[in-house]
Formats: sequence, structure tokens, C-alpha cells
Amino acid sequence: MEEELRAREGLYSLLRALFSYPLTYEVVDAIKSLTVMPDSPLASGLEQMQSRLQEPVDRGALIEALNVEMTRLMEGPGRVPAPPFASFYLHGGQLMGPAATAARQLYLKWQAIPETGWQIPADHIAIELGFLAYLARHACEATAPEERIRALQASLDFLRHHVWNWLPGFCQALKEASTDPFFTGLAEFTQEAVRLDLQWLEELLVEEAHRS
Amino acid sequence: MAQETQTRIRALATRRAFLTRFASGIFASLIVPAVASGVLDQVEAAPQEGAGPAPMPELPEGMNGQHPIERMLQDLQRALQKPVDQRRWAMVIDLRKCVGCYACTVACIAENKLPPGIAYRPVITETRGTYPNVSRRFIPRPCMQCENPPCVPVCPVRATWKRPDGIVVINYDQCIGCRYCITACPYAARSFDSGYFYSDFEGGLPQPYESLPSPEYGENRVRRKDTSPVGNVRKCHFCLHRIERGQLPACVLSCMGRATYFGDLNDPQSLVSELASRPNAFRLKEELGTEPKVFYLV
Amino acid sequence: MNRTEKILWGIALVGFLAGIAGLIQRFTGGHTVAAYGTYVPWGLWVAVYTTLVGISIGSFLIAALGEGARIRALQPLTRIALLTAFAALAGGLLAIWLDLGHPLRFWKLFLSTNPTSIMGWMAWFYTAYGILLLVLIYLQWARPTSPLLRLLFGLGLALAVIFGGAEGALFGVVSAQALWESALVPIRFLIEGAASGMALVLFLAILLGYLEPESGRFLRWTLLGLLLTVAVLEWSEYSTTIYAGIPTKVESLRVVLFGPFWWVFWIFQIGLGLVAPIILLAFLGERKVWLGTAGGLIAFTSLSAKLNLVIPALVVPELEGLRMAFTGPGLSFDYFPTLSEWLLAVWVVSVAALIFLAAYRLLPAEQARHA
Amino acid sequence: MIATRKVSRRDFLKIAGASAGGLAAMAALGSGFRTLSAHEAQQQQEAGSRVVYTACVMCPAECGLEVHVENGVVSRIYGNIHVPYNSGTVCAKGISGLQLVYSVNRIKYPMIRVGERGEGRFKRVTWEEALDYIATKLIEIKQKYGPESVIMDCGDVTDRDPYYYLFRAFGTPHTVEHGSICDTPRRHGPKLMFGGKRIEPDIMRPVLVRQPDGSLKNDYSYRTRLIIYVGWNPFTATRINYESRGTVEARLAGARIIVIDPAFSNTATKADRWIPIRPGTDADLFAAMLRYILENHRDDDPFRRYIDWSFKEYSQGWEEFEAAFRSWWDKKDPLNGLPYFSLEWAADRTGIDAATIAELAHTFGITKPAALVWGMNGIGHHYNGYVASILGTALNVITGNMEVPGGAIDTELVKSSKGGKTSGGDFLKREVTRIVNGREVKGKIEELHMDGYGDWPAAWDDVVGDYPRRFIEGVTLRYGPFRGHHYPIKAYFIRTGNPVITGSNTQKWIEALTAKDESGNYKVELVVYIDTVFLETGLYADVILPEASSLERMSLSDIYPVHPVLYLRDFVIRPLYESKTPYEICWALARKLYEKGDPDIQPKDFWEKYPTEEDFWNEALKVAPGRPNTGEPLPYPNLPKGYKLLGTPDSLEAGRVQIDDEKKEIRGEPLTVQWLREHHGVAIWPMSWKRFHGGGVLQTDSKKVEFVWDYTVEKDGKIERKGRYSKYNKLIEEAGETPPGIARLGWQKYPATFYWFETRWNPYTNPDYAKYREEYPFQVISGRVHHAMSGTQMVDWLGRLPTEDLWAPLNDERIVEEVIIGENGPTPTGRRVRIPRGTWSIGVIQMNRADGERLGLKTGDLVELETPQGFKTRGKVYLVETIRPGVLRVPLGGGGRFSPGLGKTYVFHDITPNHNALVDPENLSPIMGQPAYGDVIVKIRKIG
Repeated sequence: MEEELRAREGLYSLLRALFSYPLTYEVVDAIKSLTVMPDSPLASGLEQMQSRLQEPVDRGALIEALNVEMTRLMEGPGRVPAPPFASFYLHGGQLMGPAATAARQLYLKWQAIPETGWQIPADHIAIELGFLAYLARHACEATAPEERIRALQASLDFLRHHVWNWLPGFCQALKEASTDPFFTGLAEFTQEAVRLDLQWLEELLVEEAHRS
Repeated sequence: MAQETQTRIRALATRRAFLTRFASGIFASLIVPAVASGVLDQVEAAPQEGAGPAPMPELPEGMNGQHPIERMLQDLQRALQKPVDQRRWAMVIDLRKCVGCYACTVACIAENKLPPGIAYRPVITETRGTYPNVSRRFIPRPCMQCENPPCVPVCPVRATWKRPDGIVVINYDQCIGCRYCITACPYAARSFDSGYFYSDFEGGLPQPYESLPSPEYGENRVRRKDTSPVGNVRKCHFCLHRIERGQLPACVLSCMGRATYFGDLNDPQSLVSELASRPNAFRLKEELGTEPKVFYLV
Repeated sequence: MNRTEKILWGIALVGFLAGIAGLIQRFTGGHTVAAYGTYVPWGLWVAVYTTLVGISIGSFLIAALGEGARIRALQPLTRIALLTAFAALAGGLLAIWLDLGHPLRFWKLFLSTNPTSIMGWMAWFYTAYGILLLVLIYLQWARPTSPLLRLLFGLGLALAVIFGGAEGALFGVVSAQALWESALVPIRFLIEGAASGMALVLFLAILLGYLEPESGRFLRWTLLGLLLTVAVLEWSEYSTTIYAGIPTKVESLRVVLFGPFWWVFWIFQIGLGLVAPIILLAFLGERKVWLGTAGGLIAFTSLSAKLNLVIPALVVPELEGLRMAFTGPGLSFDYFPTLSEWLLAVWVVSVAALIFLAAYRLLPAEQARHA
Repeated sequence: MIATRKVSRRDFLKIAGASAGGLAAMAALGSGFRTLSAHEAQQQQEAGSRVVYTACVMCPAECGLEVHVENGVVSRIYGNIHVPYNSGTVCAKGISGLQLVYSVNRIKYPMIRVGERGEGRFKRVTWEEALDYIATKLIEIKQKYGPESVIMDCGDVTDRDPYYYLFRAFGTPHTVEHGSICDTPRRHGPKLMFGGKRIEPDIMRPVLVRQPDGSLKNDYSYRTRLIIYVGWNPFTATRINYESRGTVEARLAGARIIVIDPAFSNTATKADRWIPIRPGTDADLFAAMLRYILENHRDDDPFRRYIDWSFKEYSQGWEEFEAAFRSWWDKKDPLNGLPYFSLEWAADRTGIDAATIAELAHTFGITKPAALVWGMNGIGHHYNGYVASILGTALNVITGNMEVPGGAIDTELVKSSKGGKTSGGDFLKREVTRIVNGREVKGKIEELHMDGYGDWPAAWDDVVGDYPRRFIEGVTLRYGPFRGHHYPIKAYFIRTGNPVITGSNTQKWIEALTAKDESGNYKVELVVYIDTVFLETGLYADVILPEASSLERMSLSDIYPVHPVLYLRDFVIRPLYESKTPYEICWALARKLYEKGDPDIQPKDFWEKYPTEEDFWNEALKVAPGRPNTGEPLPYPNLPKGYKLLGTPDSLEAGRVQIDDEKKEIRGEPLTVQWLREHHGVAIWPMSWKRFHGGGVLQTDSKKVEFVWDYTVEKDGKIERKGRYSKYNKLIEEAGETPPGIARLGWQKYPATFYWFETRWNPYTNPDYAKYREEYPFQVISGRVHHAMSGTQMVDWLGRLPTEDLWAPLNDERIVEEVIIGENGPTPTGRRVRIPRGTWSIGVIQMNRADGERLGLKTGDLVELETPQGFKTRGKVYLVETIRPGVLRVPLGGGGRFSPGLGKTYVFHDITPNHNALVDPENLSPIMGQPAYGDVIVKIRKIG
């Protein structure tokens, strides 16, 4: 159990890093080092990413190319193919919508603040995933079981009522917009990972509720 | 799983629509404090600012359609369903009810974050007679939003114009600050923002409430020295940013005597249409042919 | 450089330096340094602008009549008149540019001109007129024999008349201000402009010492005629207004005639700007010194007529009771220019004077008479 | 326990097919989040945008507000549409609250005086130091002189409960508020006769009414046919918010509005008729109306059937009252030789012609429903206002207008209860011992009260106007167990009040606060000023404590609706600077006192009992609404009639109640702060009328309207004295000593029924003052400048508005060095600020144009007003047609303001009139000691 909780934290930390511009050697190496079972739902996405990273090009050039593509996809300038903000998918294409405000309120309720401050809207994919990592860590470190459940429940609520409402749309947009296997893989990997976690949390907490 | 997701999203969409019915408008932000506890359920319910008509705000129970605010909000909803060029916003001010309290003047200043020296809606006091036979009227003076606005054609740079719904607006980024339009307005309803701040009179440091963005024209400008709207001409715009969200102008809401009414003149069922057609309605300086859309009842 | 010129340079430089204080205040304090605001949106700077533009038109008329209409008596003054016209135009535009809320957006006047706005048109008129002046100055000095000259002067004459009138129409069409809304205003602008510009050229020519007697005589009677016309126009305007008794208009006139600044009207506009020059021109105009004095008086008091048009109209509330309705900076119907406004006005006029003087230095104004 | 048990479901790693170690290592990449402290998180939360429902305190009308906060800054203030009292409206002053909250002239830190009192020199200290100073001093005073030497004056605004609670626990009976320097004479009639306080017209709309089908609906109909406002100007002095919209709506619905006021007030602008009465003659007018009605009433003539005799069902003693009233009819007034209360007599005194008075009486008698309403600036401010308010109350009762739809309602009797135990009333019942004339005496703390058992036994609102004398002379108790006990006043706490400017004569207050004893110490050893704004009284304080503004604190509002409505004042933003809420201040001081060994302050009464602010206010809510289920239609037809209602509207509606037949109580679920927050900040219980019948809401001894106030009843064979005056008369009889106030009238004790006496300083009605008529030709009355009451004049927006010819932009141009309230009190900043001419409203002297022309004055001339006693003030005259000749109107608290905390208003203190500088400090009205602000005569001299 402890292991699983730590794994969740790692997973979300990784996902956060993958969507934080710019990509670094550290995160690239992390992806390279990751292995999953061949029948894992995560395998396909991971494979695509790794295949891109395995290309025989200079390390610097590779990361440069990835960042260029990431800029085109998510950063701008101008209108980007896959805006990484919840408001865009939930509130008719606008940015900084109510979702951003509400997400911010939620983070604060957990006494959490993004290291980037509020410069980046609080509904950015990296920040939302980072918050899940934050909650995962909270669950890991919690000594009292109730506290642990509270954190897991919050993760589930956040996923179920918010993240999962827009993440598939975003991943879809990402996938369609890029031909780079790293990003198509990233889209698949992210969607599958979040789906798995959502499922896992649901089962866990239903069981928990049932038991108590 | 994918299908399940789809269903869930659909269900949420319905739920969203359901929730939005209860949210928004003037009283919309009410739910925001609740966000902290209920969190993201409300995310979906929060209004989309500036994105078309918002649903009816939450009002006290049992109003039975008799509260003028309720009626005007309904009028507003109906008008917002129509294309913008079929709306004709108008204001009716019942001078028999104006008690001379200046709430509208100050509410407008607070809403639009107006600096010292600018009041879009001053209230004129008119006293007649000699003791003991005296009478006094209070005449609030918003912008008349004339049908034939004399201020518009004189603008050399097309920075001001009449919208299809009849509201005369100013593009702050276009206005060069020549003030020709001020001289052209027979109602003195346009003001020049000379660049004063409350802090000029209050301790020298910017006052918190003047550092907030002004909601005018939905632009959320923070007023700073040397940037628009400083150096521009400014005027009442019937709180355009509010009406587009289904909210009533600040002056209408605050009015202590409930003397100010607002709505769509093109809608024969609206309260303002009803009131403006009364025989006791008049408009200021009718002889100029400006066709104001602010009516006064006496 | 003769003594007179040195004195003129001295005065202009002193004015320029003193006026810089006003310029600095305008740029650091924005419009808060000025007394105009919401109820009286236009003040001294607008009056200075209209005055200088009027002077420009008037002086240009000398050149245009001399060269375009071949009035030989005026031809010796062509060059000085052109320089005066250019300097005054530059000063006038500088004044109105600094008066704008956003001076750096002046280019919008060209890129998004509003065809229904007289002010929008004026921007183009000024440009055309300014270019015309530059071309004429170039031709006059570089190719004095060019056949184009006469054509352009003729064109300029038409332009000046239209444009002088349009300047007045800027005010005349404002139905909200009773005092302005009058068909006479454009004509008054034209006549007053002609008088003030011609008078200034006369004054400068005498001061700089090359007025020919023939020109002097011509200008003497022309100016007298113009002044009498001004008197007739003002009389008809004021008398019919008072008789008709439209309240706001009468109220504005009351401010002009008997308000706190009655002396601007009676002493400057009527006394020194009209009566004294008429007497001087009619009875003492043969002597250069009196002729010059008359010219100087007309030119230098021309601001008072504009002040008396721009401000009194605005200090009468559009709606009675506004005075007390809400107060604050700019919400006053009393207007008197602040020190900053005066200083900046002095600076603008000094800049115009310096332009004139520099041009006068670089481009010899004396010219050969036409054969 | 997930942590320990073995999970049976598929585990995450398995379904993910990832290796645990591999994924876990990724945690090194970090979440991108850091943890905030709770405090930081709170601050960040507030930086967002939100809306809070709360209640205003810019004036005591306390309307329900909807306050918008953007990025932690109050950005806009609207009315709360859910509160029927203001129904979504808000006035200019309420909106300006945001400028007060952010005023640079707020008191920001605790400060202790370093110079002499009045110099305004302070040093900033910590809360710890300030509270230490206060607690040490308080304990010392208590040990030396007893806790009764301490006065806690809660001044002009609400939220007083924590202070009352603390100081009553401390042991002083002197916990007071501004009532007695506001308008007590006008409340006297309803208080005597109903046990209420304030009669208002039934024009609050909407009202929530039970329908025949059992549902609750908001009623918007105006049934009133006539309202007579006498010296009451609700449009400007918006104490009763709904009277602004209600009056004009009622008029459009067919009501006639008559305004009787020497000045043409804003309310008069909407009246069908304005009757400019001579100041101080309202009682004369009412007496003539009553006499006319009694003389001309005919039961059989529908056009003269003025009296609705059904009032006898719920009243007693009318016969005695009428007899006493009629007994004056044959007497002749020494001043004009006319019979008392006749039309001619009243015409001579009031300056209103006889025909008008007759018409007025007839109109009032015949038009129903109607309401006769009088206000604070008139009847509340005259020496004999009691007589007028008794007569006015009687007129409303006998014409059958009380408690009928569209008639008159005593709002005090029907509003929701609040407070309960949080007012600390229980502490006053504690028994204490004092040595009086060498004898040990036991009694209750409340029996040490300086008024109730001293000079003003009938003063149920404490006599703040008389404090200056007590500060110098001390207190001698005349009545009760401690009769003969003498004690000094040694500590004066003033919180949100400014008696130096509003509590009778300004100079007298200053003398009292700066008086020293033989050894050079201040007589009042401790003066503590607690407020958000820095007003004149603060200049005389030893310690200044910053109280949170109304948008930064919590409490309850219930101001004068026509049926129970209660709403929450909630935290909108956190207290700025170092200010604290009243609860925080009191609890901190309580801890300090406890630490220093004060035996009366116990943790079990304070932090153990109410550990959070919300707990405290939840306690206060326990007694709401606390009114009987009575009237027509019955508010809760399914609940027993006449039983006291307690609990939330929804629980009462749903019948989730316990019924206590013994106590006759219906207890629903108790109202709480949380419940209010969930219901737009407001609780509304249903309206009903005819609530006087069968006892209903009346709070007199007999549960009937009482026309006699000292009577006996036989109960179980025992004779009992009843009626509101009987209690005081018993004290008087026991002690054999008459209180000085009524002794001045030549009375032995309080009369049992109708009485009459003349006002003072009125040359037109009181023969003693007729000699001043020529030399002092002007009567001075005060006017309330709604925009700019005593404590809000620094607000920029309000200074830019004119009001009623009392408050006008007549300032001259000044360039002043700015002063702001800094760490060391008022501090010049070195910035020079230019205030151009005519851009700032100042208090002016309203004068009739004809008077001005006669005296050669024009608007803007500076004049000096001087009373026969030599009291002076100066100001600019404002000549208008809107005031009765011979009368000057001066804003109360609108001028001569010498506290630098008032910003631009302070700048003009040398050219603005201070009304209270003219008030005779000895002229305290005889029964309750209200300063007679309205009885002032002056001569006038031009000085510039």
C-alpha cells in the first residue's frame, strides 16, 4: 500500500514535469528509465515517447526539438492547437475562466500554492497534475488514516468532477495536433495514467466506505 | 471506459446547465464563497463573464413578479435573447420618486471605479418658488444615449459611436482626448479624465479601491497615470458590462426611492416601454432633436 | 542681425525658456496642471491654437493675394508673409497637439478620419495647407520664377478661405453651445483671422524695416475695412442675440460683457483690438509708427476675441444646477488658466516666433520686385 | 485502515504494470507546489473575488449589504435584495463605506497619549502594552473606588454586546450607548404607553405575509392613506431605509403626505403639503389636534367620526388621561391669554394659522389608515418633547391607527430579539457590598447605577448629556439600597461615539475631560477611545484602540422593520492594520484582567464559554425572534397562538419545534451564524397586524396600551403598584427626595397620566424667556446631514455632494499641509494639497433669504451666532427660500470639527458651525436628561 501511494506521487510528479515547459534532461531521462509490463495500458504511450527519445540525435538537439514542438502545441504565440487549460475545454474556449478561480480556491483550501505563483492560470494541466502529486504526497505522509482518506478522497473528487471532464479532450487535441511520437505518446500515456488512477481511487474508496 | 466517460461528461453537462440556472447575474458570485467548501461542483456553475446572457439571478422567494427589480431582470433576460440590433436600451427615471439621496451617483462611481472629478450620473437639484410656496425636484442626469447623439459625428477619429442597441460608447484606445464631443453634448454628460487619483487628496499612496480594474466595456483596465482612460473622454454607458451579463445598471439597483427603471424599449412588454409611453413622460431638451433614451416621469 | 532682430530673438528666447517650465509640468502632471476639465473642456490652449491658425491664414492671404491675385502692393510682403504663415501654423498645431489627452495618438486623425467630423477634415486641411506652405516657400526661394507659383498661390487662396471658414465652423456647428452655434462664426473667424494675420505681417515688416509705402497704404485701408467688418459682425451677433434673448446664449454674452473677465472684452477685444486700431488706421495711418502700432495691437489682442468665444460658451451650465450637483476637479464652471497653462502658451508662441526668426535668418525675406 | 490492511482489489501497480520503485523515484521531479501556512492560505483566499452578505454601519440604519471583494479589496457595495428592510437599495453613504474602510485617517494601531489631553500627541504601542496599561488602571480604580467608577459608553453604533458583556462582568452598571444624546423624548410616549420606542408608518414593502391558503407571499401593496411626518426627515436622515421608497410609493398609491418642519426638508419635497412650524411647538400642535378631535368627534357623523373606540379593547386609563387633558382647556396661557390647546392658542404659538390646524386635525382624524410620525430632529431635541410624543402616541391610538394594515407600527415591539445572555444582563444581578455612611449595605450591581438610582431615575437610556457634570462632581446615589453612596467617575471608555461634538455642549465636555484635581492629576483618570475613525473625543483619550470597521467584524442587525427580520454582519475582509473586532478586543482585555487577578473575570464566562466569535453571536441568536405568535394573519397558524417564537423561520414553518406550554414557548431549531450565511445573511419571519389585541406584543405591565403610568391593581388580595412611572415614584417616595430634573418643573414625582410643561429657551411659548425675543431673534435648530454624520465626514465622495441647503460646496480655496493618522497620532506628511474653491461640501447655516437681505447678508458671508449665555459659533450663511424666517438650521456635527482625523472637513473647521457649541449644558430635558439641542436662540453678527 505504502508503495502504491509513493508510486502515485511519482507518477503525478512525472506527469507534471512532462507538461511543464521547458522539458529538461531530467524529465527526459526519467521517461527513458521507466519500464512497464508489455500488457500495461501505459505501455503504448510510453513506448512512443521512448522511441522518440531513442532516436540517434544529439541530446541537446533532441531536447531543443521537443521544446520547439511543445511550444507550437501548447505555448504559443498566438492560438495554439492544444491549449493546456481547463477553462478552454469547460467554458467555451475562454481562458482564465471560472475553473481557474475554483481550482485556485481548492489549492488554497489545501494550503498549497504553485511554485510559479498565480502567474500561470491555476487550471493549467501541469499545475493540476502537480496538485494531484501534492495530494498524493500528502496521502503518503499522512500518519492518521482519516487524513490519508481525506487526501485520497480529495484527489478522487478533483479527478472525477474536474480533471476528467476536460483532460480527454485535451489529450485528444494534443494527439491530433502533433505527429511527434513523443507528444502523441504523452497524450496517450497521460490519459491512460489518469484513467487508471481514477479507477483505482474509486475502487479503493468505495471499498473503504463499505468497510467503515 | 471511453463510453462511460462520454456518458459522464454528458451527465455533467446537464448538471452544469441545471446549476447555471441558479447562478450568476448580480447575485452570482454568491456561490463563490461556497466554492471553498463544495469546490469544483461550483466550477461548472460559475457564470461565464461576458459570454452572452446569463441566467436569472437568485432572488428572494415569493416575489410574485411584483418587485420591480425582478420584473426588470426578466425584461433584461428577454432582451438578451434577441440579437443586439433588436434591443433598444432605455432608462426611465420617475422624478416623483427620486428622493435626492445621491445613491446612484456614488453607486456608479464605485461600480465603474471613477476617479475624482468624474461622475457619470450627478443629481441636479432644482428649487423653485419663494417661501412658503417652494418646490424642489431632483433630476438625476445619466447619459441620455440619444438616438441622434450630437457627440458622435464630431469625433474626428471615430472613437465614439452608437451601438446597435443604442448605447453610445467610447473606445478608450482610439480616443485622442480632443474633447470636442464634450462641447457637443447638450447635457454635459461627457467627462474628461484629467488623471486625478484619490491618493492626490488622500495620503499620496494609491487607494486600494482605485487600484482595482474598472469593469467598463468588459476591458478590466487598471487606471494608471498616462494610460487610457486617463486623458480620455468618459461617459455613462448604462453599465454595459453589467447588462450584457443580465445585471441591472448600478444606479438602478441602488436607488433608494426605486425611481430608476431600465430595460428594452423595443419590447412592448418591458417595464420601461410601459412607463416611457405614459403621458407624464418627458425628455430633456427635446427641442434639440437628440431623441434621448432617458425618460423622466413627472 | 540688426538690433530689432536681436531684441526679437531675445524676447522669443526668454519666452521659450520660461515656457519650458510649463512644458515640463504638462508632461509630468498631465492634464491635472490645467484648469480646464469636464465642464469647461477647452481653455487657453485651444484659444491660442485658433488664434495662431487665424494669424497663419491672414498672413497667407497677403502672399496669396499678392502673388495669386497679382495685387502688386502686397508682393513685397510675400516672403515675410509666407514665413509668418508657416511659423504661426506650426505654433498653432503645437498648441493643439499639447492640448490633446493623448498627443501620441495624433496619427489616428489621419488613419481613421471621421468624415462627419469637421475636426477630422481639419486634420487633412492642415496637412494640405502645411505642405502647400512648404512647397511655396521652397519655390519662392529656390525657383522664384516657376510658373507653378501663381497656380499654387491661387489654389492656396481658395484653400485658405475654405479652411479659415471651416475653422470657425468647428465651433459654429455645435448646437449644444448656444454662443457658438451661429452662421456668423465661420465668417468672423475668416475676417478676424485675415485681420490678425495681415496686421502681424504689417507689424513685422515695419519692425524689421522694409515696408514699402505702397504696401503700407494698401494694408492700412484693407485692415480698416476688415476691422469695420468685424465691428459690424460683432454688433449684429451681439445685438440680435440680446434682442432674441435665448437664455443660454444671453447668459454667455453676459459673461463676456459683464462677467468676471469683462475687461478682456472691453479693454482688449474692443478697446485695444478694435477701437484703438480703427482710430489709428483712420487718422494716423500715414505714419509708420502708428501703422505699426495698429498692426501690433490687432495681432496681439486677437487672442482675446478667441478667448471670448471659446470660454464663455462653456462656462454656462448645459443644465442649471449642475454647478452644485457634484463637485471635484474639473467639475467647475469657473475657468481661469493656471500658471502652467500660461507658461505653456508662452512657450508655444515663442516656438512660433523662433521658427519665424530662424527662417527669417536663413531665408532672406527681401526679394526683387516682379518685373 | 488502509495503512495496515492488505488490499484485496487489484492493486494500482499491477494494473499499471509499472515497477513500484521506478515510479516512486519520479517523485523527485516534485509536485511544483509548496505548502502555505494556514495564515498565508487565508490571505491568499481573500485575494480572490467574492461576494459577502453583511450589514452596513455607516449609519445606524444598518441596511443589509451585498459587498463585492476583488483581490482582497472591497470593490463595490450593493444592497442585499434578500433583506426586505432595504430590499436591495443602498444609499450613497453605505456605498462610501469602502472609502471609510480604506481611509488614511483610520486609527491603525493602539496608541498611548504622550502630551496633555487635547494636544493629540500619542505614541504607537503594542496591543499588549495598551491592554496592560488599561487593565492595570482598571484594577487600580476598582480597588480604590469600586467598579461603578467606570463608564463603558458604546456610543453611536451597534455591535455593543461584547463590551456590555465584559464591563458588566467587570462589575460596573454603567454600560451605555448614545440613546440619551440622540432623541429620548420622542421615544417616551411609546415607551410609557406600549413599552416600545418608535412609531413608524406601515410602509415597509415587501412584507412576508401568510396567505389564506397557508402559503407565505411577499406583499407589495401600500394601504396607507395619510402620513404626517413631524420633524422627521427619513429621506435624508435615513434611519429607516424603507421610508424612502415607501413614502413615495405610498403617495403614488394614493396616500397624502404632510410634512411639518421649519425647514423644507428632502422629505418635504415629496409632500402634498409642507407646514413650516415654529421650532419647539410640536406639542402645542398635537395638543390642539387632540382637543379638536375630542371636541368635534361625532359617533353618528361619518364625516366626523375621528375616534375608533375599539382602542379601548386593548388599552386602559383613557378616561383619566382625557380628564387630565381636558382640565387644561379652561386655563389661560399667561403669554397670549388664550385657552390652552385651542386652535387660536396653537396658532399663536406654532405660527400655523388656526384653519390649517383644524384641517390637519380633521384630515388626520378622518383619513384611515394613517400614521402620525415624529422624528429626532424635532420632538427628540426639545425640552418638552415628552409631551409631544405622549400626545402623538395617543392620537395614533385613539384614531385606531396602531397596528392596522397601512397604519402605524411601533417597530421596537415587533422586531426580532437578539443579544440575550451576550448583553451580560445577568452580571448586573450580582450582589455587592458597599460602605455607605459608615454602614455596610448590600445590593445588586444595577442598583449602583448613577442615573436609575441617582439624579435621573426615569432615564432608561442613561444620561450621557450629564456626564461632564458627573466627571467633575462625582455621583451621589439618592435612591435604592445604596442611597447616600458617593463615588467618583474615574474611567471613561468611549467606543464609536464622539460626545465632544454630539453630547451636549462641546466646551463643557472638554472641560470635564481635562479637569484636574488638586494634585494635578486628571479627574477622570482613564479615558479610552475605541473606534475605527479618529474623532475629537479621541484627542482627549489616554489610550486609543483601533476597532475593526463594519466590514471587518461580525454581529447582528435588526433595525426597525415592521416585523421580525434579523441579519448578519459578517466578515468581509480581515481587519486592516492592527485593528481588532469588538469580540477580540473584549476577550483580550478580559484575559489581561484575569491575568492581573481581577476576581470578576473568569475564563468560564469568556474564552471557555465562547471560544470563537461565532459562538458568541450564536448565543445572541438564541433568543430570536422572541416575539409572540400573534396578530392577523397569524404568522404560524399551525403553532399555538400567543406563544413566544424561537428559532429559524424554516424550522418554525416546517413545524420542527418543541412546544413548552409552561413557559408558553415554541422552540424551533436555534438560529445560528451558519444558518444565516446559508440564507443570504438574513432570517425573515412573517408579518401580521393587530398585534396589540389580547396582549400581543405590548410590553406594559397590564399588557394593554396604558394611558396611566402609576396605578394600583389588586392581585390575590394584594395591592400592587403598576405602570412605568410607579417604579420610580416608589423610589422617590421611599427616599422622600424628588429628582432634580422634575423638581425644576415643580413636580414632586412623576405624574400618573397626561402632563404638560413648556419648553425652555423658547421666547414664543415660555414666559420666562419672552424677554429675549428682540435681542435674540433667531431660533437655531439642527439638521442631520445624512451624507456626513459625525464620524464619516472624511469620506471623499460624501464631501462632494450637497445636502438640503445644510451641506454645500461653499469652501474657499485652501492649500493645506496634509495630516494623516500615523503611528504617533495625527502627523503632517509634508505634502501640500490644494482644495479649490467650491469643490468640497461644508456645513453651512441655512437662513431664509428675506432674513438675510434684511441683515445685509449674502450667501457665503461668514457670521457669528451668539446665545444669551455667550456661547458662540461661526459659519457661512446660505440664503434660501426653504426655511421659515426667524429660524436657522445648522447641521449636527457638521462643523467646527477640530480633529485632524476628518481630513478635508477638518481643514474648514474655522468657517463651519458647531451646533453643540451653542447648546446650554444645563438644559437637559427633565425626565431623561436628553440635551435640548433644538432649544437654542441666538443673535447674529457678520464677521466676514
